[in-house]
Amino acid sequence: MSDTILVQPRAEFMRGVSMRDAGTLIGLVVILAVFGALVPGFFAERNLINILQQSSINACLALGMTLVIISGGIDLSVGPTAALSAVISASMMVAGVPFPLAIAAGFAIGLACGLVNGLLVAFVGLQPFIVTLGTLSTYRALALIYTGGNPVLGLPAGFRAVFNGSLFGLPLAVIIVAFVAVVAWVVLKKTPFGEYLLAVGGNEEAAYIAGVPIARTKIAAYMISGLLAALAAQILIGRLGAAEPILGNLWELDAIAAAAIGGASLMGGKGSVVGTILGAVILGAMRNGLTLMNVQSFYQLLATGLIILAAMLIDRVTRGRG
Amino acid sequence: MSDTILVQPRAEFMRGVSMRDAGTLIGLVVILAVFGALVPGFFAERNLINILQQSSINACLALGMTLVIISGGIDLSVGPTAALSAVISASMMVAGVPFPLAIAAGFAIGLACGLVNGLLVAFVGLQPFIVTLGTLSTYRALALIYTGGNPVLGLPAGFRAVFNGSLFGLPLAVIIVAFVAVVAWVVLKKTPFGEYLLAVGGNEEAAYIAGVPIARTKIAAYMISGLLAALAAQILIGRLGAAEPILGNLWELDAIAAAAIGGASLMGGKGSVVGTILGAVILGAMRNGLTLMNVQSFYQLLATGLIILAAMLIDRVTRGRG
Amino acid sequence: STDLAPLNSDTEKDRIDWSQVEAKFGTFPKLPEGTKAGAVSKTLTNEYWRSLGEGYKAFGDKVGIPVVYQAAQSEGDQLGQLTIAEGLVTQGYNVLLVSPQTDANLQPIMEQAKAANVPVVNVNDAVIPQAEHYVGNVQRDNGVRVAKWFIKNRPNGGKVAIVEGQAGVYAAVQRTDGFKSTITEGGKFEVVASVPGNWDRQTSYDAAVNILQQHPDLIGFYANNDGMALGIVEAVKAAGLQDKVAVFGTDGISDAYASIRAGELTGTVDSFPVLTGEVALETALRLVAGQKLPRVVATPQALITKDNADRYSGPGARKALLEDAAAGQ
Amino acid sequence: MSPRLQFQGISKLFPAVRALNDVSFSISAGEIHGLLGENGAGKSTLLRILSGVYRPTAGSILIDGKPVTLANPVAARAAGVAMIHQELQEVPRLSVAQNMFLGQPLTRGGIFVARREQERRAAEALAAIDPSIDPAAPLGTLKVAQRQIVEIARALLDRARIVAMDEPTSSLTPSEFERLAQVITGLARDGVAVVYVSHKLDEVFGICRRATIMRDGVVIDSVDLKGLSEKAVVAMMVGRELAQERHTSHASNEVMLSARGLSSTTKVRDVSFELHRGEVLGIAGLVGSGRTELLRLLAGADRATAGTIAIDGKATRFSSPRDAIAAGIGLVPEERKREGIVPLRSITSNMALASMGVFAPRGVIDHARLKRVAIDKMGRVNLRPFLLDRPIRLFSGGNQQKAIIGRWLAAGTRILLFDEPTRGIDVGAKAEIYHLIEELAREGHGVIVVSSELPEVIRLADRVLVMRDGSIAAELHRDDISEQAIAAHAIPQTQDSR
Ligand SMILES: Nc1ncnc2c1ncn2[C@@H]1O[C@H](COP(=O)(O)OP(=O)(O)OP(=O)(O)O)[C@@H](O)[C@H]1O
Ligand SMILES: Nc1ncnc2c1ncn2[C@@H]1O[C@H](COP(=O)(O)OP(=O)(O)OP(=O)(O)O)[C@@H](O)[C@H]1O
Ligand SMILES: [Mg+2]
Ligand SMILES: [Mg+2]
Repeated sequence: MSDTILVQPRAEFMRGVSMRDAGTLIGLVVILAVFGALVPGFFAERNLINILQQSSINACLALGMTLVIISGGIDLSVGPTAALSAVISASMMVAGVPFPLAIAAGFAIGLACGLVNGLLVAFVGLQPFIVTLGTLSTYRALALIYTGGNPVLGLPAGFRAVFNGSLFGLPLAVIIVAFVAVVAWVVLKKTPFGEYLLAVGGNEEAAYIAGVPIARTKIAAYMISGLLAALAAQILIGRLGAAEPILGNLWELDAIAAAAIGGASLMGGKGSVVGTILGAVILGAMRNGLTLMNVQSFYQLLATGLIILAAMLIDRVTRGRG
Repeated sequence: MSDTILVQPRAEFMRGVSMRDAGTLIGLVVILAVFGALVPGFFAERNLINILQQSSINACLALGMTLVIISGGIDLSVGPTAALSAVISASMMVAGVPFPLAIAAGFAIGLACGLVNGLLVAFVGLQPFIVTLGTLSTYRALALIYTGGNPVLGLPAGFRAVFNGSLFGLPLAVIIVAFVAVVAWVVLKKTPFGEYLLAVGGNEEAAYIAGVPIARTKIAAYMISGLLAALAAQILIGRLGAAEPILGNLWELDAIAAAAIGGASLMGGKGSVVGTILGAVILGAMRNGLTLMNVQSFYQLLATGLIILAAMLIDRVTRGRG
Repeated sequence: STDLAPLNSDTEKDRIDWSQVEAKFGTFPKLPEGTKAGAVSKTLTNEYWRSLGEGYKAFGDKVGIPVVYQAAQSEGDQLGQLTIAEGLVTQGYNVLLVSPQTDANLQPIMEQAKAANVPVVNVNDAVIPQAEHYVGNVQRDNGVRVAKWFIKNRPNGGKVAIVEGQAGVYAAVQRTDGFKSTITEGGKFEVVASVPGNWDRQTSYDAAVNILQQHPDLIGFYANNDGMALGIVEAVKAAGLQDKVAVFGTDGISDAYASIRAGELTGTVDSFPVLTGEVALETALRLVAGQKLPRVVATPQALITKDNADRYSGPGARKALLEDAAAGQ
Repeated sequence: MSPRLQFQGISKLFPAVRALNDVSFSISAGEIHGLLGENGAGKSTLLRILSGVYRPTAGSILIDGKPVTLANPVAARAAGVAMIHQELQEVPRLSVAQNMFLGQPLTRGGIFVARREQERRAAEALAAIDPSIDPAAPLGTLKVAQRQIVEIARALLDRARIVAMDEPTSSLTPSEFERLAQVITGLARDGVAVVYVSHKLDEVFGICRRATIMRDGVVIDSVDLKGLSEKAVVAMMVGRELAQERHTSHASNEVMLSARGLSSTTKVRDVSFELHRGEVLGIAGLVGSGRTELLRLLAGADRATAGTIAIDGKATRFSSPRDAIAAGIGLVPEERKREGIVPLRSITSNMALASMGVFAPRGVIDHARLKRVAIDKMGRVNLRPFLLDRPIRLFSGGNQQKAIIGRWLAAGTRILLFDEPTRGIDVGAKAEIYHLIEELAREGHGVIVVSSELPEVIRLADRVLVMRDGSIAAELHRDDISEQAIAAHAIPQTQDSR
C-alpha cells in the first residue's frame, strides 16, 4: 500500500506524461496484434480506415469529456446533447435553411446545453455527476418532444457530402476529428485555458487564490464538451442521412471509457489528449475485431468488459498507479 | 465563487449532518405536496405504501452505493450483479434446491461480484468508475451467457411468499429494506468500519498513516454493495416471479441519484444513510406521481430530469454547497 | 435509392403476403455456388430476436446456405450495430438481413451495400426509409387485434391502460397507436393510462400497480411486448384482480404461451419470429437469385389466447397460418 | 545498554533524487534528540521511514538493539513508534477524538466505537497542551494551530517508546510551545526517546541536549548542543556562514493601499489602516484574532460586508482574487498544500498560474519566454533542486513556498501579502525569504506580513498592527516594536486566548 500511494506517483511524474501515453499505446498495440493474428484481413487498409471512422465519433466526444474530466467534472449528457443538436439542425435543413447555418445552429445548441451544465456546476455548485444525470434526461426529453419521437429524414445531399467525403483516402470525419484533437492538444498544452483546467481540477482552492477564473474555466469545459457532442452529432447525421431524437444512447459511457483508458483521472487534474485518442481507437478496434471474428453478442459484451479491465491493467503495469 | 467554495463548508460543518438530511426532507416534502395537490388519492394509505414498496429496491441498492461512495468509489455494476445473482439463484430454485439455500447462493454471488470490484480497486489500484464500468459489461454478459438470454421462470411459491408477504400492513420488502437501513446507519455511525469508510474516502493518505486497513475497508464496501444488489434482486424476482438476465438495467443511475440527492459526495468521505433513503423515496414518489397523472412518456422523462435537478437545487439552497 | 419513396411498411402498396410468395414466384431457385448470408439484429437479450435467428438458420440449413447472425450488445446500441453491419459488408456476404435499432442508424449500410451490389432486406421493427425490401408484420395491426378482442369480448366497454415500450421507438409508437385509436372508436372504452414501461418488466410492474390502485375498476392492459405483459400479470395477481383484468402482450415468446396456458396472461399477439426468419431469408435469397419481389413481404401474426394457443404453437403453426391466410383471401 | 533507536546506513532513492545517503546515528531512551537541516535535507524522509510510510532503499533500523522491519505504519506503531507528521494527517469530517483514535478505535464489545470513552481520553491527552479543544467537534472546524495540537496529542495516546515529531510547532505560538515542551520533557522523563525536528532553533536549543545535523541527505554530525552557538549549528546546516542582517526601512510617504472600516462575516471588524510604498507592515496577534481573514479580504478571496479598499487612492471592489491580482495584490497563503500549490503541476506551471495573460499575449503560451522567466524568478528565490519541470508536490515545503513567491514576482505584483511566510521553513530559506521581502520593499513594493513568530515580525516590519478579536488593537511604529508591546496589546482583557 505505502509504495503504491506515496511513492509510485512520483515515479510516474519523473517519467513524464508521455510515458503514460506510451502505456496506452502498448495496450493498443497488444490489442491490434491479437486481432491481427486472429482475424484475416484485419490489417487491410480498408479495415484500418473503418476502425478509424468507427472510432471518430467516440473520439470526438471523448476529447470534450477529457477536458471536463481534467477540470474535475464529468459530462453524462453528451448523448442527449448530440441528439438535441442533431434534430434541431436537421429540421432546419429540411425546412430549407442553408446547411451551414443549420450546422451553426446545431453547434449553438451544443454550446447552450454545455452552458447549462456549466452554470449549474460552477455557479450553483452542484455535483457534476448529478447535474449531467439530470440534464441527460432533460435534453433527451426535449429532443423527443421537439420531434414527437420521429426521426428527421431527408437531409440535403450537399450537407451529407461534407461529412461523407474523403481526403487523401481518409474519410473527412476522421480528418475533422484529427484536427479537433490537434486543437485540443494545443489548447491543453499551450494555452492559459489548458493550464487553468489542470489547475482547477488539480487544486481548486489554490487555483482560486492564484486568480484563476474558476467558474469560467469550468463552464468553458462543459461548453466545449457540448460543442464536440454537437460536432459528433453532425458527423453522425451526415453519415446516417437522418437525425433521431434517440441518437447518442450510452455515448457517455464509451467516451468516459476512452478518456479513462487514455489516462484521465476522474478525480480531476489529470488527462491526456493523445491518450484519449488512443483509448477511443482501442475501443473501436476491439468492436471491429470482435465483429469480424463473428463473436456472438453475449461474448462480445464479455469481451468488451474484459478488455476495458485488461486495458486498465496493462496500463497500470506499464506506468504505475491508476 | 469565493463564498461558495471557501466559506460555506465551514458553516456546514457547524450545523452538522442532520441539517443536510433536513434539506433532503424538505425536498421530499415539496415533491409530495406538489403531487398531493395535483393527484387525487396520492395520499391514500395504499398509495403511500405503493411508493415505499416501489422505492424499496432502489433504496436497497442505494444504501450499498452510499457506502461505496463514502469510501471514495462508485459501483456501476450493481444492476448486472443483481442480474447474475438473480438468474443463478432462480435456476437453483427451479432445479429443486431448497430456496433458503438458493437465496444464500445468490448472496454469495453478490459478494463475489463485489469482491472482484473491490480487489481491482483496492489492490490493483484501478479507478473505481472504470473497474465497475468493465464489470458492468462482464457480469451482464455472464448472466446472459448462463441463461442463454432467457428468463428463468417458475419460482417456488414458498420463496415468493417470503418477499411478497406483509407485516403490520407493510410489505415485507419494505420492512427488510428498512431493517437494512437501520443496520447501515449503525454500521456507519457506530462501528470502526463506518469510521474507516469516512476516513478512507475523506483522506486516504491520512487513513493509511493512521493504520486504517485501506484495502480491506474498500473491499468490504464493494462487497456490501454486491450483497445488497443481490438482496434487491431477490426482492425483485420474488415480486415478478421470474429472473431475467437483463434485470437491473440502469439501476446504477437511480442508486447514484438517490445517494447524491441524499447528500453523498462523489468525491468521497461524505454521505448519509437517512439522506439516501429519503433520496430513494423522492425518486419513487416522483415516478409514482407521474404515472398516476398519466403523464406522457416524453414528459415523464423531462420531469425526471428536472426533478433531479430541482431536488439538488432545493437541497443546495437549504444547506449550502453540494 | 433516391427515387424510392420513404418506406412505410404498414401502408406500402407494393406488397405481398408471405403465403403467396411460392405461388407467384415459383419454387425456391438455385443459388450461385458459395452464397452466404449475413444477418444483424437488435439484441439477443430478447427471445423474439433469438427466434428470428433460429428461423434464419432453419431456412439456411434447409437450402444449404451458411448464415451468420450477429446482434448488438444491447438494445439501443446504435453505433455498435452499424459497426457490425459494416463488418458484414466488408466481409463479402452476398445478402444482408438487418433489423435496425432505429429508423436511421443503419442508413449508411444501404449505400455501402448498394456499392458492393449486395441486396439488403429490412426485417421487422424499425424501418429504414430507403429500404428496397422489407419483411415483417404490420406493427399497427398488433394493437388493432388486441383492441378488437376487447370490443368483441367486453361489449360493455370500460377502462383500459397501455404500457408502452421505449419512448420514441417505431414498434412501440405504432402498436400503441393502433390499439388506442381502434379501441376508442366506439366510445365505450376509455384509455385511462398510457405510460412508459421501457421494455422493462420491473418498470411495467410498478406502473401497473399504480394504475390498478388508481383505477380498481380497470378491465384490461395492453403491453407493447410480452416481458412487460408478464410483469403486469404479476401486479394484477398481487392486487387479486386476475379475474377482472385482462392482460395482453405482444411477440408470442414461449413464456407468454406458458402463462397463457396457465390462465394468467390473457393473450398475446404472436408475430411468429421463427417463421418470419424463414420467410425473410427466403426472400433475401430469391433476391440474390435475381427475382424481383415486391417491396414488402408481409409476415403473419395472430392473437393467441388460451383457446387457440395449441393451434399456433409447435410445428403445426405454419399450417395453421397458411389456413388463416387462405381463409383471409 | 543498547540505544533505544539506531539508524544504520539508511539510504533512500527516489526516482530522480537521493533523499538519504547512508544515514547513521542513534538516540538513547529518555533523550530528546534534535534533527536539524535545511529544507530538503531529508529529515521528513528519514522520519517517514521510521514511521513505516516509506521503506528504505538500504540500511536498517534497530530498536533497543533489535533490528525491526517497519513495513507499514501499523507495524511501526506496533514496534512502539509514534509520529507527528509535518503535513497534518487528518480527516476533516471526523471528530477530533475520532481522528486521534483513527486506525485503532476504542470499542465496546469489539463492535461499536466507544465514542464517550474516546472523547474522554482525547480530552485528557489534549488537556496538557490546549484544554479548550472540544474532542467531539469535527476536526475540519478547527484552526490550523488547534489541528496541529490534535496531531501532537494523538501521538501521545500511543504510550510509545519512540516519538518522532516533524515540525510539530510550525503553526503554534510560543506559549503553546511552552506547554508542548513540558509534555515532551515529561515523555523523556518516562524513558521515551524523542526525535524533534524544527526549524526554530531556539526551540531545539531549549529542549534538546543533542542533535543530528543533516545536509543534502547525509549526516554532517551528531553534536552536543551544550556549548554550541546557534550560529555554529546554522553554519553546519547550510555549510556557510549566514550574515545577520539589520533591518533598514524603505518606506515612503506614498500610500499604496488604504483600508477603511473593513468588516466581514468571517471575523474582521472595522479594520482601517494604510500601507505605504516600500513599507513592510507586520500584523501580529494571537491565533484566531482574524489576521488570515483580513489578508483574505485584501486578496479578494473573501468578500467584505462593509468598508472600502483603495489602491493608489482609487477605491476598488474585489469580487475575486482575480480582481485583486489585477490591482497588483498577491497572497502567499498560510496553508500551502491546500491553498497554495497545484500538486501535480510543475514548478513552472505553478509559478505562471497567476500571470498567464503575460505569458500568452496572443492566446498561446510563449513557452520560451515562460522558461526564461521561470529560470530568472526561481533563480532569484533560489529553488533547490533547480528542476523546473518537476511536479511541485515533490519539493520540500520551503521550496514550494519559494515557488509561490516566484508566482507573484512573475505576475509583477506590487503588494504582497504573506501569511506566516516561514511556516515550516528552515533557517537558510528563512533568511533568503527575509532578504527577498526586504528587497521587494526596497524596489518599491508594499508588503504585509502576518506572523505568529514575534522575532520575525520585529525583524521585518517597519510598522506593526496588532489584531485582537478581529479588529486592530494597536499600531506600533518602528521604535515601539517589541515582544512585550505586541503581547500586551494582543492578549484580550479576559486573559482567554481563544
Ligand atoms: N516521494 C518523493 N519522491 C521524490 N522525491 C522526494 C520524495 N519525498 C521527498 N523527496 C525529496 O527528497 C528530499 C528530502 O525531502 P524531505 O521532505 O525529507 O526534506 P526535509 O528535510 O523534511 O525538508 P523540510 O524542512 O522542507 O520539511 C527533497 O529533495 C525532496 O524533494
Ligand atoms: N473552519 C472554520 N469554521 C468556523 N470558524 C472558523 C473556521 N476557521 C476559522 N474560524 C474562526 O475565525 C476566527 C479567525 O481565525 P483566523 O484564521 O483569522 O485567525 P488568525 O488570526 O489568522 O490566526 P492564525 O495565526 O492561525 O493565522 C477564529 O475565531 C476561528 O475560530
Ligand atoms: Mg520535512
Ligand atoms: Mg491565520
